Amino acid sequence: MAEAHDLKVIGTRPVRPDGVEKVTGRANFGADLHLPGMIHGKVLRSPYAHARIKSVDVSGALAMEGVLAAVCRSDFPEETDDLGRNVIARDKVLYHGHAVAAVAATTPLLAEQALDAIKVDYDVLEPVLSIDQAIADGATLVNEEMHTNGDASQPASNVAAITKFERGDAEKGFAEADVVVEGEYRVPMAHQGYIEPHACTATINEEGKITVWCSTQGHFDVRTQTAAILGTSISKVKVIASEIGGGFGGKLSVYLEPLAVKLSELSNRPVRMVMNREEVFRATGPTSATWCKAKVGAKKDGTITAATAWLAYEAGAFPGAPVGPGCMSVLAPYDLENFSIEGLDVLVNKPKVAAYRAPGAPQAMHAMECAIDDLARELGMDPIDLRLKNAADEGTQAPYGPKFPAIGLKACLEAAKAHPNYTSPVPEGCGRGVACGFWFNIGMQSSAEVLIREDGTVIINEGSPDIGGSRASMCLMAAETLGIPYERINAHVADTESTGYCNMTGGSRTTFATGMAVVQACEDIIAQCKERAAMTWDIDADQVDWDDGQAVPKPGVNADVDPLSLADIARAWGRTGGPILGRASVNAQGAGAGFSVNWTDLAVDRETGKVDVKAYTAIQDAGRAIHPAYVEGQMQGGAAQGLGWALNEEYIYDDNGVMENAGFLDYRVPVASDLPMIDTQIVEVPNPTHPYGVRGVGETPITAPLAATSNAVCDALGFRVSELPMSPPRLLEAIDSQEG
Amino acid sequence: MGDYAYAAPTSLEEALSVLEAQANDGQRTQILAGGTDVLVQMRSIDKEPRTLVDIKHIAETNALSIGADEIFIGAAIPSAALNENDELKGLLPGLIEAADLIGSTQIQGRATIGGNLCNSSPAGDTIPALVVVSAVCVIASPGGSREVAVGDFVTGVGENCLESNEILVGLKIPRPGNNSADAYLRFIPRTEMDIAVAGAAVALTLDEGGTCTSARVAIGAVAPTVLLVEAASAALVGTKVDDDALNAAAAACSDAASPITDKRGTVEYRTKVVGVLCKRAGGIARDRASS
Amino acid sequence: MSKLHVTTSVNGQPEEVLCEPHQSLLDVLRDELGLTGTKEGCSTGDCGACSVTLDGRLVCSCLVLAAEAEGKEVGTIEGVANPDGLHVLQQKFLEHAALQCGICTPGFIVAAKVLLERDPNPDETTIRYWLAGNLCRCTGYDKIIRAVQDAATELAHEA
Amino acid sequence: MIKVVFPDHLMPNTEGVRETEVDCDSYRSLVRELERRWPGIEAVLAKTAVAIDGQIYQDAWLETIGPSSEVFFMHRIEGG
Repeated sequence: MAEAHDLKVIGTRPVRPDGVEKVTGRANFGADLHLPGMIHGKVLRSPYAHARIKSVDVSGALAMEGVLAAVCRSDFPEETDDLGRNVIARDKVLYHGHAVAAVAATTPLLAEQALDAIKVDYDVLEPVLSIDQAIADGATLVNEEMHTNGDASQPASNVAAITKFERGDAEKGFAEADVVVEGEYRVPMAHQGYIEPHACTATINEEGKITVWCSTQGHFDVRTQTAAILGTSISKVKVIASEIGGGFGGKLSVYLEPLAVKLSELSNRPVRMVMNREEVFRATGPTSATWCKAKVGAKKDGTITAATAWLAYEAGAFPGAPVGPGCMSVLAPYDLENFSIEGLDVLVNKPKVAAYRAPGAPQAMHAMECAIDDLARELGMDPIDLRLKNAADEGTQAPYGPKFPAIGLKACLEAAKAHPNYTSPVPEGCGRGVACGFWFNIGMQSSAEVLIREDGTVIINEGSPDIGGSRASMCLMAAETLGIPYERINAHVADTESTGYCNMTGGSRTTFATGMAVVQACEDIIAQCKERAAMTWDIDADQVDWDDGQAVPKPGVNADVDPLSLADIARAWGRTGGPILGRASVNAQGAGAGFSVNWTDLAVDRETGKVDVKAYTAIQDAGRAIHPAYVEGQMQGGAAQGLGWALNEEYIYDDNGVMENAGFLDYRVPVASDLPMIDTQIVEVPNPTHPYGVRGVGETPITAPLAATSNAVCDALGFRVSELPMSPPRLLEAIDSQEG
Repeated sequence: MGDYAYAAPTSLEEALSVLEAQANDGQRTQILAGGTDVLVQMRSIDKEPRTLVDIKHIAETNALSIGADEIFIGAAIPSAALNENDELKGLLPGLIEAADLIGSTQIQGRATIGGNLCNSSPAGDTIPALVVVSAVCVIASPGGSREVAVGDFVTGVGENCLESNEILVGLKIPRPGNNSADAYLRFIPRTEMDIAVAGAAVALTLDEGGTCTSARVAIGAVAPTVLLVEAASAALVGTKVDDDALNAAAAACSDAASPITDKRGTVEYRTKVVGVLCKRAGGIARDRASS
Repeated sequence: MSKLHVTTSVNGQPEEVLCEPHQSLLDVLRDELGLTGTKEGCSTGDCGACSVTLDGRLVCSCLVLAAEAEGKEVGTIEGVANPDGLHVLQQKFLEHAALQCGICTPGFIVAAKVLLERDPNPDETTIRYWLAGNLCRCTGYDKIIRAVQDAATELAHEA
Repeated sequence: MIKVVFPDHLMPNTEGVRETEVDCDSYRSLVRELERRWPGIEAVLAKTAVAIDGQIYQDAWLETIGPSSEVFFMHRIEGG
């Protein structure tokens, strides 16, 4: 791996290649495509949280002038999976907002009015709206066929799965402890809150060839999912990823695309579908509401002797809450001999959860990092010292099994301890709270082609939608590898028929895995350039070096020639065999875990319960920051999302399972005036499996803020508020009940 | 069901005749000022087509005058324009604060005090602020013009005494004297963009010695309509508006409140916080009146 | 439903459009005039992605009827850069990495431009409150605020 | 012999065995041996991540396994 001091462009902060398009309004996002003859699709959504569908009749809508197509469950193959049942309800609607039918009409208003002409006959059922309700004896079943862990010998249950992790003997560990703390913690359902609603445009031609333009984190996944739900072959589906206006995990699954294709097929027109904000809240992926219990014990010197966690996660209407990763991350920062962790995946009549930035980890880590903080208080130890004493390090056996390779947790904790924002006293009237963050990060499959223009400039063709500046990272890694200026390289996110297969932009994998493919494709270019130079110079290819962007004879090789730059080689490539292109594909392993430490100083207005965040600091191991400004941006954005979730964001349901705050007015994401500047420090403990040491950085940032905020509120108030969000009414109630 | 239509009359007479003609045709009408409530509601809660009668091209609804005895604020003037008027801000800081609190900068560019009043939400920020400065609604009717005190204008949640053939032209407010001042505070969970969970407006007059000679206290978002809290006013009059007096006024506000629990707050929360807001707004009004 | 004929000016160019009475200025800009730089995030005035100027005043174009643009000057993101190049704000957003996904960026730049025209030297709090109606979910606002501050400094230098 | 550890959710496929030893030198030979012992487990393992000596693989099909390696099967991590 290249050492930091050898790097010329990695670690610099150039302007992103797609930047001008995005600051001028030229960039095309999901709803920006306009095709001739295009019509507009809208979805009819269930008014009930739980009901059996007796019949759906779209004929009334079709009879309206200007309505060109209408679809419902009978227009889709009966055989389907949970995703298919989520895209269009079959026998039952499972949440308020579940799609039941769709129409396409010449104007959006007409399409909306046509929805009123669709007749649906429902048999309304009692909804299951919380974990408490779902696991109670005699609970109504969301899915009558569901058995815990698939064990049909047991009665049907709303608990889809139970996961356990154990090591040593927790009870024995607690017995050895001098101090034991425990708590119960609740975190509400929260939405990714990307500013761009889901949008797509679909067409289908007479041969059945489908083209979909859409805003997605993974257009290859849209291809797979759309083909499966429509019962067609992926060879019939081409997906073009538009620019994407935020995803955070929420744009990994299809919602509209199969409906738009079907409407296009029936109307023989291009169909555009754009969700409104209310639909985004009601019918796309939030993350799980959770109910967690955490218990941790330690010796007087701070050595943790045992920990247990019980984690129950709402999955929404279909199994698949991120409770597995929750269980695996809850104790990840610690080196422990005795623990047991149990996780429940629980069905409720709410939207099917989707991934949200380190899915499952923020809720679990909120519980344990609050408990660890209480432990530090009980022991009279600095919360960072307590964490350092028990911190996982290279060689520590992670709670989920394997031994950690080189990780940066201790480096982050030590950096925090020395940071002026931590060594400075807590401001008058404020509380300070610390927490650790963690995420696994993933690798997966990526492809890249590197194309050379005849002037030696470079185009990177890859398949990872750019949500946060990844094109810039690709260009930086290519510039570093090829030894040419960043400005001579551009990166292009190609459609599913113009580049090799690529997994989604998610799991903090793009800079790591697609970056790895880009680096290897550049190495392919270099190998070819060396051959071309060797041909030109009549020497062997192994006698050629690639140095600082040009081919040179190796030291000691007797050749009186001028170096050949990429441009020189490109200009003459007709004589040496034709154009040059490089390619690589990877199934990248060893993404390298990412750890962080966050802390915040905040004040609580004891008369109103309102929290004023005065300062926030995030320290994170990035392995190596390719473009530090975008790494900082990930850390700052994750902190802001976490603060929003900790303080105000939540899904509020009425007794019928209808979300009451389905808009940005009452689903309160932080606004600019709510936040201070968010200070960041990047720690670099290089990941040995990546050519430049990259670890994923996108998800770890949201795993610490919930607990850091709760711990700061606890410090400010002198007692723990263990349920999020710590909204003003909840905090004031807690303050009043403490003051009695 | 009728169709959507749009009319932009340039005089009050024309506007009134549009309202009448549409009514005669059986077409629903709705007056459009800033549109920040109307357009949102038209796309979500109540989608029935209607004729939108834009009153922003009428001289009277855009009029702003600051006289020796009286201030007039046209119903179609956006909050941002009011906030840019330093003289008005100096005379009615509480009212302008209330107008300035409604929504973002972008909303400020459109939203009007008249619209906030006609929307008649229990949480409308300008309503308590208008009540404490004794504002009067000037209403154009087919038969001429009539005046209604703001406190009597709003009759229920989203309801007011404006007939479908009438237009709110503007608000008349007695010019505050030198030793008088107003203040408005509301509580929201964030720093911006939210609807008031509770609000309190206080207007005071002090004598030379700093003793309160008159006071009006009104609270919002804690009852179906804004409440003028006489007991809170009484707690302030005759005092130096010190902590004891303010605490008494706060308690009176909490006593007067009869809020509901909803997605924005609980009964207990609103009841307590409206008192806190009264106390804080009272302190601000006192400091303003004595400076 | 009869369409309305609206004569307006967009970024200094006279425009005539036929629109429905209920249609928003946002819809007409995007669908009739092809100016898709103005984004739709909520349609309720809560996100600011559709920020434009109307006779110089900052508004959400989702809360303006197209019919209301009659005789007015509309300013959109497409009119911010000039023939010589990017506006200082656009340049500073790029230099500071003040955008990640970029969907909110046009709205922020339009809003910040109006601020700097009115107040060439705003402090951090003023900037944060002025931009409170523009939601960004990616950046945590830090780099956006810094970009606006830096643009203000540079504009003051130029002046 | 290498040590192989199964997570709780795979134990229904291993007749309740949490930990076992296998003589193998590659991931492929490991999976073949496990399938011989517990028919049907190969299909489940195809959807499972694995850590070999601490390195997590979503797909380890091509990996070699050293004589004293530790192999942990685990939930596949996705991401947002």
